[in-house]
Amino acid sequence: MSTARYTVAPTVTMLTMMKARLVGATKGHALLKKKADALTMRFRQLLKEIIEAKENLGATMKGSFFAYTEAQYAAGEGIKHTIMDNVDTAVVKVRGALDNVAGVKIPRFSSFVIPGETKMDLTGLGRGGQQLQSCRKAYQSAVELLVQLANLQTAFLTLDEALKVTNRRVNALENVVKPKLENTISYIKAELDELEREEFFRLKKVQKNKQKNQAKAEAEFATAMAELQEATADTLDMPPFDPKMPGQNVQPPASSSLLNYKEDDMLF
Amino acid sequence: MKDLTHPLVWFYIPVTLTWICFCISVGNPAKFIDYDWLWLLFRSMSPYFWSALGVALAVGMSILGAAWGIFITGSSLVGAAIRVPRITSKNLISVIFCEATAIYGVIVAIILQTKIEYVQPVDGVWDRYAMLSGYAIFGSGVTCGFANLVCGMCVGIVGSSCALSDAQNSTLFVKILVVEIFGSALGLFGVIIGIIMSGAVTWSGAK
Amino acid sequence: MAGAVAGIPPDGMLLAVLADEDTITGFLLAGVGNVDLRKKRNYLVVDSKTPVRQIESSFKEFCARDDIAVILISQQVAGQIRNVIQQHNKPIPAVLEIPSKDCPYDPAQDTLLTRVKHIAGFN
Amino acid sequence: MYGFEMMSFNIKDGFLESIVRGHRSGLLTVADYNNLSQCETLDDIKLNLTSTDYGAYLVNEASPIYTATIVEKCTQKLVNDWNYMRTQADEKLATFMDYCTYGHMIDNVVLIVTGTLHERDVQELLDKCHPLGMFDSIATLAVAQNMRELFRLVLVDTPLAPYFSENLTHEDLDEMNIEIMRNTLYKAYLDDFAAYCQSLGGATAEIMGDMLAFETDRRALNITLNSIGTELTREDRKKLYSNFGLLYPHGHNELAMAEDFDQIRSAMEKVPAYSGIFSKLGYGESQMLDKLLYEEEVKKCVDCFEQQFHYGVFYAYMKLREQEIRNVMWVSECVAQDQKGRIADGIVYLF
Repeated sequence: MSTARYTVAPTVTMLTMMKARLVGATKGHALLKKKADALTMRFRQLLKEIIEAKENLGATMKGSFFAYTEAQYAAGEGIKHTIMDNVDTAVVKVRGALDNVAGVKIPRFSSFVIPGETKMDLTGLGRGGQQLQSCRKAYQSAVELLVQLANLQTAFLTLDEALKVTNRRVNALENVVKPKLENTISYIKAELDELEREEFFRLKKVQKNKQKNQAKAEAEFATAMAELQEATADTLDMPPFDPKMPGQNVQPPASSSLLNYKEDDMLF
Repeated sequence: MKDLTHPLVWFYIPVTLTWICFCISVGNPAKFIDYDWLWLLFRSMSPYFWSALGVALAVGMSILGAAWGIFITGSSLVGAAIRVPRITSKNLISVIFCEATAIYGVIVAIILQTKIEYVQPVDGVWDRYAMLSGYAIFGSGVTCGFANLVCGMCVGIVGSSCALSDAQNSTLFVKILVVEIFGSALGLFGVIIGIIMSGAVTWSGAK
Repeated sequence: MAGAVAGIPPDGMLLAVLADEDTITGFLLAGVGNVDLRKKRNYLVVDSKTPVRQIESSFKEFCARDDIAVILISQQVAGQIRNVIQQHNKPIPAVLEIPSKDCPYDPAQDTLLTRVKHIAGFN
Repeated sequence: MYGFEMMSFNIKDGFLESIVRGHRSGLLTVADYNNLSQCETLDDIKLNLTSTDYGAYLVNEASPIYTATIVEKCTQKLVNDWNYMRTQADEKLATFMDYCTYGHMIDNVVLIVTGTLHERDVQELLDKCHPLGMFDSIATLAVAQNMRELFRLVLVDTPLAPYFSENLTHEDLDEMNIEIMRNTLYKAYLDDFAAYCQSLGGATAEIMGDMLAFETDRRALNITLNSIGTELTREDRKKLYSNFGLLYPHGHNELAMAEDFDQIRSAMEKVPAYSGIFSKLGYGESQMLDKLLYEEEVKKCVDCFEQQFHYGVFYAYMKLREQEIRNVMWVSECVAQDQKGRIADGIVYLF
C-alpha cells in the first residue's frame, strides 16, 4: 500500500530519523539489486548448462548402455549375477566442497575413484573380460558426468532459493519499505506545515478578536466621552472621534507582539 | 570291454578263439594239425548238412542285413520326420531297398531248397556228385547271404543319410537315391553268383 | 546450506541408484555399489514386480541417509513415485533422473528439467 | 573302431541324432537375420520370431516386450529341446549330454556359492541359475554357511565333486578369488570332458577333440588377454590352462609369459589353425577378436553336422543355439537402444 506509513509523531526529530532510514534503504536496495543481478546471471548460465548437460546425458548413457550390451554379448547373460554378487564397498565416491557465488554458498561435488585392486578386475576372466572393462570405463565416465550434473542441479536449487530470497528482499525494499518511508517523510512534512499554518491562522484570529475588542472598547470609550462632552458641553474643546485612530495606534504593537509573543500552548 | 557292440567283442575275439581251439585240440595231439583226420572228418560229413547250412545262411544273413539296414534307416527316418513329416513316404523307398535284400535271400533260399534231392551214401561214403552239390549249395548260400548282409547294411546307412539330408534339403533326395540304388545292386551280385553256383548242383551225377 | 555441506564426510559420500537390473549392473560394474556391515545396500533393483511402496520407502531412506550425496533414479522408476520426488526439494542429496536401458531419455518427463525450462522459457 | 559306428550308432542314438539335426535346421538363417535387422521395434522382432521355431514361445507374450523376455524365451526353447533329448538319451550319449551342461553347472554352483556368502535369498538365486546347469541337489547348496561345509554336504554328491576335490584345497575354498575358482573348475571340466570324448572313440573322439581343443585354446587366449594388468601371476595363469589343445604345451608357456596383445598374437600365430584368424586382425586391435573367434566356433559347429554317426552334433547344436540367442539379444538390444548401425557387428551368421 503506497499510502501506508509508519505510525510516528510528526516531529522534526522523527523527520531526520526517517530521512536517514530512507538513505539506508536506498543503499541496501542498490546492493541487493546488484547481488540479485549477479545471481541471476549465474543462474541463467546454469540453466543453459543444465539443459545442455541433460541432453548430453541421454547420449552418454546410451553409449554406456551399449557398452554393457557388448559386455553381455561377450560374457553371457549370467554375468550380471556375478557382478551383483561381487559388490563390496564402493570405489567410486563423491567428494564435497563449497563454492561461493555472490555470498551464496553452493555445494560442489566431484567424483573420485579409490585406487587399488577390486574384485571386479577379474570378472569375465574366462570370456568377455575386455568388454567388461571397457563397459566399466564407460560407466565410470557416465558417473563423472552424472556427478557434474548433480552439481549443476544442486547449484540450481540453491541458487533458485537464494535468488528468490534476494529478489524478495529487493522487492520488499523497493515496493514496501521505501514507499513507506517516503510516505512517512512526506506525512511528517505535511503535518509540520499544517501545524504552522494553523498557528498563523490562530494568531490572526486572536489579533482580530483583540482589535474587535479594542474597537468596541474605544467605541464605548468614545460614547462615554461624548456623553461626558455632552454633559460638560462646551467646557472642553475636544476633537471629534476618529475610528481609525485606535487601529493605527494598536497595529504596530500588535505586529511586533506576534514576533515577541510567547504563548504556553505553542510548541515553538 | 566297455562296449558290447564293439566289433572286437563280437567278431574278432570269437573267431580267433575258435580258430585257436580248432588248431590246438582237434585230432592227434602230436601234430599241430592232423590233416588225415581232418580229411576223414570232411569226407564223412553229410552233404545235406552243407546244403541245409547254405539255405539257412542265405536267408538268415540276408534277413539280418535287411533288418539291420531297416533299423539304421528307420531310426533316422523317424527322428527326422518329427520335424519334417513330408520325408516319410519318400524315404520308405530306402526301407524297401533294405527289404529287397531280405527278399533276395528268401528267393535264393527257395531256389537252393528246390535243388535238394534224395541220395544215399554207399558204404558210408558219399558220392562225389552229392558232395559237390552239398558244397555248391553251401557256397551259394554263403555268397548270397554275406553279400546281402553287407548290402543291407550299406543301403541302411545310405538310407539313413538320405533321410537326414532330405529333411534338410529335398533336392538331395534323388541324388542320394542313385547312391542307394548302386548299393542295393551289390546284393544282386551275390544273388546272381549264388544262382550260377547252384547251377552246378547234380546229386546223382545225371546231367 | 552451509550446515548441509559440512556433513560431507572426508572419505567421500556415496551415490545411490534406483533403476532396473541392467542399468544398475552397469553402475555396479563401475564400482558405485556399496554394501555396509549391516548388509544395507545403496541401490535398489526395480522390476515390474517391485511394489511402489517399496520404491518410495527406499527413496525416502536414501534421502534420509547422510552419507549419500546423489540419488540416481531411472525415469521409469521416477515416474512411479513422481509426487515423492517433487516433494523433495533439498539440495543434498541431489536427485538425478537418468534414462533407463529399455526406454530412451525423454526430457519432457524430467521434474527438474521441466522446472528449468519453465524458468528459462518464462524469464 | 573307426567306421564301425555307422553300423552300431543308430541302435541307440539314431533317433536323437536325426532329431537334433531337425532342430539344427530350425536355426535362424541369414534371411531371418536380415528380416530381424529391418525391425524398428521389439514388437516387430517378436513378430518376426513368431514365424520361426521360437513362435510357440513368444506368441503369447504381452505387448511391451523387453530384450530380457525375448532372451529368456529363446533360452527356454533350447532348454526344452535339450531336456527332451536328454530324457530320450541312452547311456554314453546321456553322459555326453551331461558333460555338455557341466559348464553351466559350474556357473550355477559358483553363483549360488557367492550368493550364499552374501546371504541372498535361495529362491532368488535359483531363479538366476541357468536352467541347463540345474541338478537335483542344487537348492541344498544354499544351506551351507561356509565353503568347507558346502563341499562336505552338497558338492560331493554332484558330478562336479571330482573337480573340486582334485583341484581345490580347503584353504582355496575359503580364500580364492571366485573368478579364479570358476576357471580352475572349468579347466578341470574341459580336461575331463576331452578325456571322456577320447574314450568314446571313433568320429566322436575326432570331432569333439577338435571342438574342445578350439574351446580350450580360446579360453587360454581369453584368460591371458583378460589377466594382463591384473594381479594374476604367470604361474597362476598357467594353472588355468587346460592340458590339451593345439597350444598345449609350448603355446601355453608362451601365453603365460605374454604381457601385451602382440606377444599373445605371436604365440597364437605359431599354430596354423589360428594364424588365419589373426591375419584378419590389424596389428594392435583386439576388439574384433571375439567376433572372429565366435565365427570360427560357428564354422566348426556347422562343419560338425557334415558328418553322421557321432555325438559332436549335440554339443554343436547347443553351441549354435547359444550363439543364436546371443545374436537375437544383440539385434534386440540394437533395436531397443536405437543403435541399428551396429547390428552387423554382433551377428555371427550361420551359413
